[in-house]
Amino acid sequence: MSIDLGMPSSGVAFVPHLPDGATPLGRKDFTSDQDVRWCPGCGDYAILAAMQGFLPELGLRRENIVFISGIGCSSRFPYYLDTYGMHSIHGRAPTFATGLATAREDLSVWVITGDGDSLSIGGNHLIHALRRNVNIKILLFNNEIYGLTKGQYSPTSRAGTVSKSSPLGSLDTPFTPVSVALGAEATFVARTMDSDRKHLTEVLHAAARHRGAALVEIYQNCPIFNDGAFDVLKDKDQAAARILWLQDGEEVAAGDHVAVRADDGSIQIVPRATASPTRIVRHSIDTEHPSSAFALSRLTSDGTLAHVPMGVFRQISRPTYDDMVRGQVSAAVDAGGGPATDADLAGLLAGRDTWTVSG
Amino acid sequence: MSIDLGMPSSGVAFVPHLPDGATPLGRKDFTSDQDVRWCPGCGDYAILAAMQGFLPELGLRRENIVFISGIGCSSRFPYYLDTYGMHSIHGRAPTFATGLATAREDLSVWVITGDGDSLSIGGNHLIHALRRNVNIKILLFNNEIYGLTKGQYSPTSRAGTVSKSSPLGSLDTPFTPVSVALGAEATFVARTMDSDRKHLTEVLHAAARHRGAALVEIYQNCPIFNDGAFDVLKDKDQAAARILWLQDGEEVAAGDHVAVRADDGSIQIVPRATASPTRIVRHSIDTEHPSSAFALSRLTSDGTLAHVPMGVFRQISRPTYDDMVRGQVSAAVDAGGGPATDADLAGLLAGRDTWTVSG
Amino acid sequence: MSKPVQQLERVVIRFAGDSGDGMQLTGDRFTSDAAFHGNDLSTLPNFPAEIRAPQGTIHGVSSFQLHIADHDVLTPGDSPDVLVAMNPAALKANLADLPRGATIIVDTDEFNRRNLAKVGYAVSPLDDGSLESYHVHALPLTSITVDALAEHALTRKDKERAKNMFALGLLSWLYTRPTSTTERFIKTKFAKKPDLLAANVAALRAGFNYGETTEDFAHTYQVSAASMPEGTYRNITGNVALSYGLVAAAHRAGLRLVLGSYPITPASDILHVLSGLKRFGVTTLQAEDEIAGVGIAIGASFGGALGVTTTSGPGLALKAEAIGLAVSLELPLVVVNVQRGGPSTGLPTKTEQADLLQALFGRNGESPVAVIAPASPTDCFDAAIEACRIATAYRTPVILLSDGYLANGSEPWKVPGTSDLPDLTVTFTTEPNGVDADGNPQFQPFLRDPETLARPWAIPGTPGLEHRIGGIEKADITGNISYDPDNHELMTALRAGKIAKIADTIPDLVVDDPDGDARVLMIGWGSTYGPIRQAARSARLTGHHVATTHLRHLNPFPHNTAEVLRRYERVIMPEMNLGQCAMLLRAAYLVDVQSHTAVRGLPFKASELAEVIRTTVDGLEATK
Amino acid sequence: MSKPVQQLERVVIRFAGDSGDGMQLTGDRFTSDAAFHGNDLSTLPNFPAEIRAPQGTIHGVSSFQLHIADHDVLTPGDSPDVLVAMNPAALKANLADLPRGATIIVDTDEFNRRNLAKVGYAVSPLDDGSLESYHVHALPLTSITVDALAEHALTRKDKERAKNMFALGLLSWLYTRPTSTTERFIKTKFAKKPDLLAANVAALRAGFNYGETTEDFAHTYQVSAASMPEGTYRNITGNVALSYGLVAAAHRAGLRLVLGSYPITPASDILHVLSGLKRFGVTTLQAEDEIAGVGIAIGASFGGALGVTTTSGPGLALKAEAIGLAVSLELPLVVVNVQRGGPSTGLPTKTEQADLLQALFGRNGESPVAVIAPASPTDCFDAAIEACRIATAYRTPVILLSDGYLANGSEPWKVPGTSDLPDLTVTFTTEPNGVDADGNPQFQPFLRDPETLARPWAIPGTPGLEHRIGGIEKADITGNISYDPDNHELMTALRAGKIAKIADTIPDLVVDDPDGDARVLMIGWGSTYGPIRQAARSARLTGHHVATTHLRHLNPFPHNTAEVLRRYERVIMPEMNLGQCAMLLRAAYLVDVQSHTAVRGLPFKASELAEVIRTTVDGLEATK
Ligand SMILES: Cc1ncc(C[n+]2csc(CCOP(=O)(O)OP(=O)(O)O)c2C)c(N)n1
Ligand SMILES: Cc1ncc(C[n+]2csc(CCOP(=O)(O)OP(=O)(O)O)c2C)c(N)n1
Ligand code: SF4
Ligand code: SF4
Ligand SMILES: [Mg+2]
Ligand SMILES: [Mg+2]
Repeated sequence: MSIDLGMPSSGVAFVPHLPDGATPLGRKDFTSDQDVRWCPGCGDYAILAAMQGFLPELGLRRENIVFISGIGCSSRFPYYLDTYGMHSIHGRAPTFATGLATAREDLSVWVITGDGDSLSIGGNHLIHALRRNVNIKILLFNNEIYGLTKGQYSPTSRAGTVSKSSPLGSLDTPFTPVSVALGAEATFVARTMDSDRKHLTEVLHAAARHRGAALVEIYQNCPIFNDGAFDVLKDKDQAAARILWLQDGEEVAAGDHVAVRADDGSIQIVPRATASPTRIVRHSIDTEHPSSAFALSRLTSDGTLAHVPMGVFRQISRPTYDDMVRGQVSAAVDAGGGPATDADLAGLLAGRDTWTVSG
Repeated sequence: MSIDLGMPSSGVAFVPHLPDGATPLGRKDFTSDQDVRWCPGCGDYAILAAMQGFLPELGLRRENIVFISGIGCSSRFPYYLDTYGMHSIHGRAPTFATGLATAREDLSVWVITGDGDSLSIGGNHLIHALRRNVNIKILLFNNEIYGLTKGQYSPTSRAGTVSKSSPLGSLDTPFTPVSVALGAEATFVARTMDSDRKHLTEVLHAAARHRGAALVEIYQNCPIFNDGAFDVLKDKDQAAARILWLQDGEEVAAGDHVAVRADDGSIQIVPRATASPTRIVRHSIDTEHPSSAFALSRLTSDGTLAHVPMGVFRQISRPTYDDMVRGQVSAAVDAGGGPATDADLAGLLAGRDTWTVSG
Repeated sequence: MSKPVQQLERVVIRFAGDSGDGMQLTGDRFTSDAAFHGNDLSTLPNFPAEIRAPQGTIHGVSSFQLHIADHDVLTPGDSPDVLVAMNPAALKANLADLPRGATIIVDTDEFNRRNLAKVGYAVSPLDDGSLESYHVHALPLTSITVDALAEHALTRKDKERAKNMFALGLLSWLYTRPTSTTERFIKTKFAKKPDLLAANVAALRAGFNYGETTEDFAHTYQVSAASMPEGTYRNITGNVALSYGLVAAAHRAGLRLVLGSYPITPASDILHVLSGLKRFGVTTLQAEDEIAGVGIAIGASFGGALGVTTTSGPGLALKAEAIGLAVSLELPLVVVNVQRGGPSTGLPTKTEQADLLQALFGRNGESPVAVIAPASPTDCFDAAIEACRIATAYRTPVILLSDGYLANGSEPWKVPGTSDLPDLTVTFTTEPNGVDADGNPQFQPFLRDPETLARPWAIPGTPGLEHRIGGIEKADITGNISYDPDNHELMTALRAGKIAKIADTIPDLVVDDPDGDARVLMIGWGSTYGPIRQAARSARLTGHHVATTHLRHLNPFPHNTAEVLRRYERVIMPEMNLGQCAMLLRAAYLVDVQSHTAVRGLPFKASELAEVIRTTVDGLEATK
Repeated sequence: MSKPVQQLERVVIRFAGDSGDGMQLTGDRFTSDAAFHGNDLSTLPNFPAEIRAPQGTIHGVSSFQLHIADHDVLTPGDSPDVLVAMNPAALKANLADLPRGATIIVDTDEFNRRNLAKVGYAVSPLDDGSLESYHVHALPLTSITVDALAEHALTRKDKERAKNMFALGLLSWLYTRPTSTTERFIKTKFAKKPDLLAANVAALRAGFNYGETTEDFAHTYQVSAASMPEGTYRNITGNVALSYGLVAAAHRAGLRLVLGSYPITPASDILHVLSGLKRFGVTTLQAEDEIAGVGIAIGASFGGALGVTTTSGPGLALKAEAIGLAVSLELPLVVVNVQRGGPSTGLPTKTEQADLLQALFGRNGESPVAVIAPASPTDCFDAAIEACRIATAYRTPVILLSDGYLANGSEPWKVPGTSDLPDLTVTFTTEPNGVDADGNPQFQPFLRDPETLARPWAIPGTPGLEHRIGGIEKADITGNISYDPDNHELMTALRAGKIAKIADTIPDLVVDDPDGDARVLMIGWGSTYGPIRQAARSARLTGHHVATTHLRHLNPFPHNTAEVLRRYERVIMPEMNLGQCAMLLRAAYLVDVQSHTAVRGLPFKASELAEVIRTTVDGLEATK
């Protein structure tokens, strides 16, 4: 599999690729020399493996790939990839990524974050990066718990979660990350799962291809503090009935059930037999309006995982912030006749209102 | 007009009211002795006047009302009301309000904030207060500009805004505050306008009545740095065609146009003549699903103000965070036989594993 | 046929193993037994930074050190007399800390090729003679445990897991401790899992009996009870003591305790403990971040509660702006900062004292706050009460600087009677306290108490006292916004003066100089208390006279600080930073306070400080 | 028939009026004229905190003070010789600053009952004799202006608005300045509004002619050109100079400048200026908050740009945690903090120097950064370049501490030639700089330059140098995560040592002591430079010998600091805080540096400091 790299609309359009005929890179090239230190059985391992398998497929020069993370178990991710990387501070990864992506169009910039990192302390940076449509790919490892600090509930923990800091059950209504992103003008929003290597890889490809900010929610199991949170989606039989695989142009359906638009504007899952054919939702990832994607995102908001859309909710094309910022600068530079010279600088310093003192 | 005060579901259910037969308070009782210091013509004056007229109607004891603001022109608001008040720091007002509202169920707590205060630096606290459904009323004065710092573009400024910090036009896609709120699980979201005293007052009543977090976006004119941003809605003729007055149970319409649900899940405004009757949107503020409200919120996202829903987008009932927090505490206290005594404390300090040293 | 008993004054034991080996539990239980037995003691747990580091690696080693004695104990001990090492990683990670002649107990079952390779041992250290200067007891702990549980209907894995109880049983025998308290504990813990209950008790007893039977151990040891003041005791860690101190203070103040917090190592446990204490009217809110945490606390204080926020260094940095607001609002606020290694994320699970200057100065403008630091795990209780006293009496933020060592370390605590706790009753203002220009009664929110310079605390809900407060400079007395230059100067002085006045209600520095003729003073603050006292004791044994004193209040300093410092020819200040408090003392008193610093993520060893004392005293004598 | 001309060495003029009266513009124009005329000068604008405070109120008064002289000028002047007061509020707000005998020009048209009442004048001060010790020129400025524009087709309101130009014309006449440069300015400004253009020029000329004609003014004054070094000059404010300094530094370093910023008074103008300089390859991102602003800068630096963030006190507090990360990452970062009155929101439009300790210590852990402060508005240019030099050469955050006075104050600036600017060329690492255990080439991101202790700057896109950096403690040389105690101690020392080493490349303190026998030293930092030098000059005139020196580098201090301080019997340090830098000096050198402080939101008056010098010198003489 290979992605459309040449298009200026691709997320990696200006990132140097390996020359034609060069030996392709492999998983090993993306494996750093650091020992991986997650708990046995942690879902992060699977994501890492998928990523190490996926990155070579991009065909990019390894040195032009950067991973930036916040703090959390998931945020250890960059250490294990042999690319450039920054393990930053809690919740702020999108800010570093924004600075880097704007300063350098020749990089493929990935943000690794957890549900606490991105939606608790870092919620504001996340929504701003999304509305600005900075060309960064944000992978949100959602294990519905604070792993690194040993098991407090997080902003995605289901209501009533008993944890170290909520012995009688958490009281906060959780965020649905996809809804938050859509409310924040995101141009690309998707969901996938740690254990589904194939789907995960597909979604990563789609994200890389997207020119702009991509938010990918990855359901991730934390066997230590929130084991089995997504087990119903991993059991084959149950998954068939629960997972709605989103495919552009296709009907949204799972098993013998199908999604229909209800009168109240919501999307409901009903037996196909009872569904009025004109009401059946045909997924379109690139409608300008995020309303349908939003209605789909609400299917998981009750926390039961009875109906879980998986895949790309929305992928629309909008100029990216960093491209536009660079555009304004380069237009000004071009208008000035190329990079500023010493004379230009001298002109700036002197300004228009000088006087001269002579000896 | 008077609101349903006795109901435990009211936003002011546990706030002491003036006794029956007491002289009602008046506008003057809510006017502090401080000189109002906004620019001449600022929309904030009208909102203040509406508030001073509205507060007495609540029938509450004045001392049980608290206004908390961040920083910005709008955030000067609390100084001008003779209630308890806190002019806090930039973007953080919802946090102080959360602490106060949780500690004290007998207060009516209002947050005053600007578009920069609430959505730029304070975006995270806003979305968390909304998802938690803390019983606070957040009035977001949206003038689409930073007033206090003299005119930089804000997160709600329309794309391309030329301002002191964006001489070539701003590049960020603005937030639609109502969409952000709905994406963040808000239970009450409304929009109104500085100049429409009657509607503003109605919306304030609805917000006060709501038990939970209420977000009210108030379009507010800044004559100095963003004059006329909402003029098309203030011109009577234009307003008739542009404003969709949201009324629970009523069709959503403006002039000879009406809102219909499109196949792609969005809501479109079309001439009534061409609208299929089964597609016409009948507004319902209390559907559990926010999808319809969300679709409505998108009508303003192009920045043209061609179609502007005004009124309550959504008002659903969900237990409030502060009520539940207090509930957990009081259940524990009751289970322990009332407030902790010295003996209870002694028991806690000793724990279960003591030994005794005797002289 | 019981073996001979040898009497010891003190012993330091370290249990070390893989994160999954239950070493913290083993240590805890041995601690309880020792405490119950009447020893004085001090503990030092040491966790890996990872949740579950890969098994068998150095990074995964978890240890628990325990110092027990028949006299009062000040530190968890410099170096273990006994090391229990459950695998090669545990041996390797801890060996450097052992003095020659120490006892090592290892589980030979784990010294297989794979485990040895994981930590880079080509040959087993049990075989290559490298341990010849230690007393090594190499036992197949795992297999003996499994054998001992042959009759039990458990998986082999579950049986293996009981090996920590076997080790505990063996140590109990070695130090002549009955296993009864631990048996009680196991019974409660596994009440619902009778199989595991039986197995753990059996393993514990098997370990005990193994000691009794095997010829590997020639005699047992006995550390007698310490003579401690009369009373009821329990063992307690700093984080728990601190939590209880907050609850006790709120109780004695008649205020609701409202905690706004965001989890962060090593402070999270305070959030955990307090969130379990709703029965005491305690409200805990887990906020979206540290800023919201302190905002919640300030909002609650505005409403008349005792607002508290807890965090560690990076979180304190984030709270800076809001603490500045609280300084300006002059509302009570307690900020607990459990210091860890810095800068930035630093060493989250390690201890350090490097946030002192941040606490004092980490805000814009002249923004004075009170700062105090507990001296030991149990002192966390009293220091928390003191922080609440200052916060409520002076209407000011107080920063309480604990650290990672205090937080997790434990020691016996003489449980105080509730009536012995200070009365912190707070009175809210309920009536106008002044008159306006026309002589009408008026509430003046910045009219101060002349004693404390505290402003009135009038809370929403109080009729007639409606007022507005904010972070812009405000006029003296009325609290209205004021841009007047003289007023700003005055208010700046008043805020500083208020904090300075706290010194009137804090005790003077107490000097410990049993010889009465010391020329050298060693001064500490925070958790260096134990090592300093211990160091002074040993220095005195070699005839090196030294005085010690300890700062519990870092801002303001006690009134007699200058006088104490100037009394000595040399003043040495050990700190786990680069000399932060020394800088403050030097600046304030122009005394040449000499820093002795270490930034290693670990508490000072008493022996290291004793050496510093000796060198200084000798140097001084030499120049006489 | 022109009037007699009186020669003056210097004059201080203050224009004051309502926010809407255009006083800043008037002041600016007079400044340009004076500069063009060759005077040395210094200015001090003073804005109200409100955007548009209610007309005619004290809160709405905006003023602009200007000090011009025929010799070099160090401050904007202690007290105005001339006050132009456009309304009663302007008179009332400024009167206290005037010395007896000063000239006051007022617009009597505005002294109506309503305006007088607004500021609490029962009787007009023009009528009640209260101004008798001043030279008052009471003119109906508004109506004369309107009359002068009778022929112009404008509304009355527009005509009235031109009164500031009338006032400027009058002052131009009074100080024998041609109106031509201002006329040129008006022509550019109103190029598209010919009506307003004509009216403003007419009003300007009318004011000039009014002076010439009326009998109210007996003579004009002349302040001759100052003798200044040869060169091309312009007038510049601190914020503009600082912005240009950043651009020039990036240009000379060959780096792209990336600014991440969030608006805040009084720093916003730097964002505004830089956002207009895209032609110089400058990228400015207005972030969602201060944390994002610094995050963007750090991200850009990681990518090989010169990352800069600008803010004021409360914003610096918010950036603390991320600056700590930059300390740990060891990446270049310039943090500009334009100080304002604190604590908390404080006095946003006023000046103060109270963020020094925040800059040094406002982060968790031992987190050293370089700190430097400009001494004057024009020095903001050089200080910005110096900040960039240190940041890039040492791969460290540098905090540049400007203040509200420097930001908005202006003075003539000898425009430097671009080739006179230091060469700041940076070399990125492009090749492996070490070998791994097997002898293969390897990139070692924390292998340091022995001279500077700086680590290599290897940016993404460089093949073979892929590496990861982060905020957890890292191993020396390899940069891998390390929890090793000794390594932490080493890295802490290396980070501190790197900052200390900067002292090797900064100039020694220069002492100004023309008499050569001073026993008293007055030392300053930041914007106290002007008042201190000026104070020393006047003190010397009365025979009080004093030395002065100035700290531009606050961390590290210059090498000779101790030696300089110890040379004097008394050291006095004036600061616009409660003695922050004095504390540092006392601690570092145990010298009894005496603080003289003021926290009034205003720069020191030279006269106040001269008095301090005289008292100190006299006191010392008395004890001889
Ligand atoms: C400023 C700050 N506050 C708090 C922390 C402590 N902390 C580290 S990670 C984390 C939450 C981790 O949860 P999540 O983002 O869901 O990541 P996970 O560990 O589950 O992958 C917290 C609270 C910190 N490192 N820095
Ligand atoms: C921490 C901090 N950052 C920045 C500022 C400066 N500041 C004050 S108000 C404001 C924005 C105001 O805009 P908005 O919230 O829209 O309020 P408005 O003035 O328009 O009513 C800014 C940037 C500040 N006071 N504190
Ligand atoms: S705590 Fe959970 S998320 Fe963290 S490494 Fe362990 S299993 Fe993974
Ligand atoms: S700047 Fe704008 S928002 Fe602020 S007070 Fe003036 S008119 Fe109102
Ligand atoms: Mg998580
Ligand atoms: Mg605004």
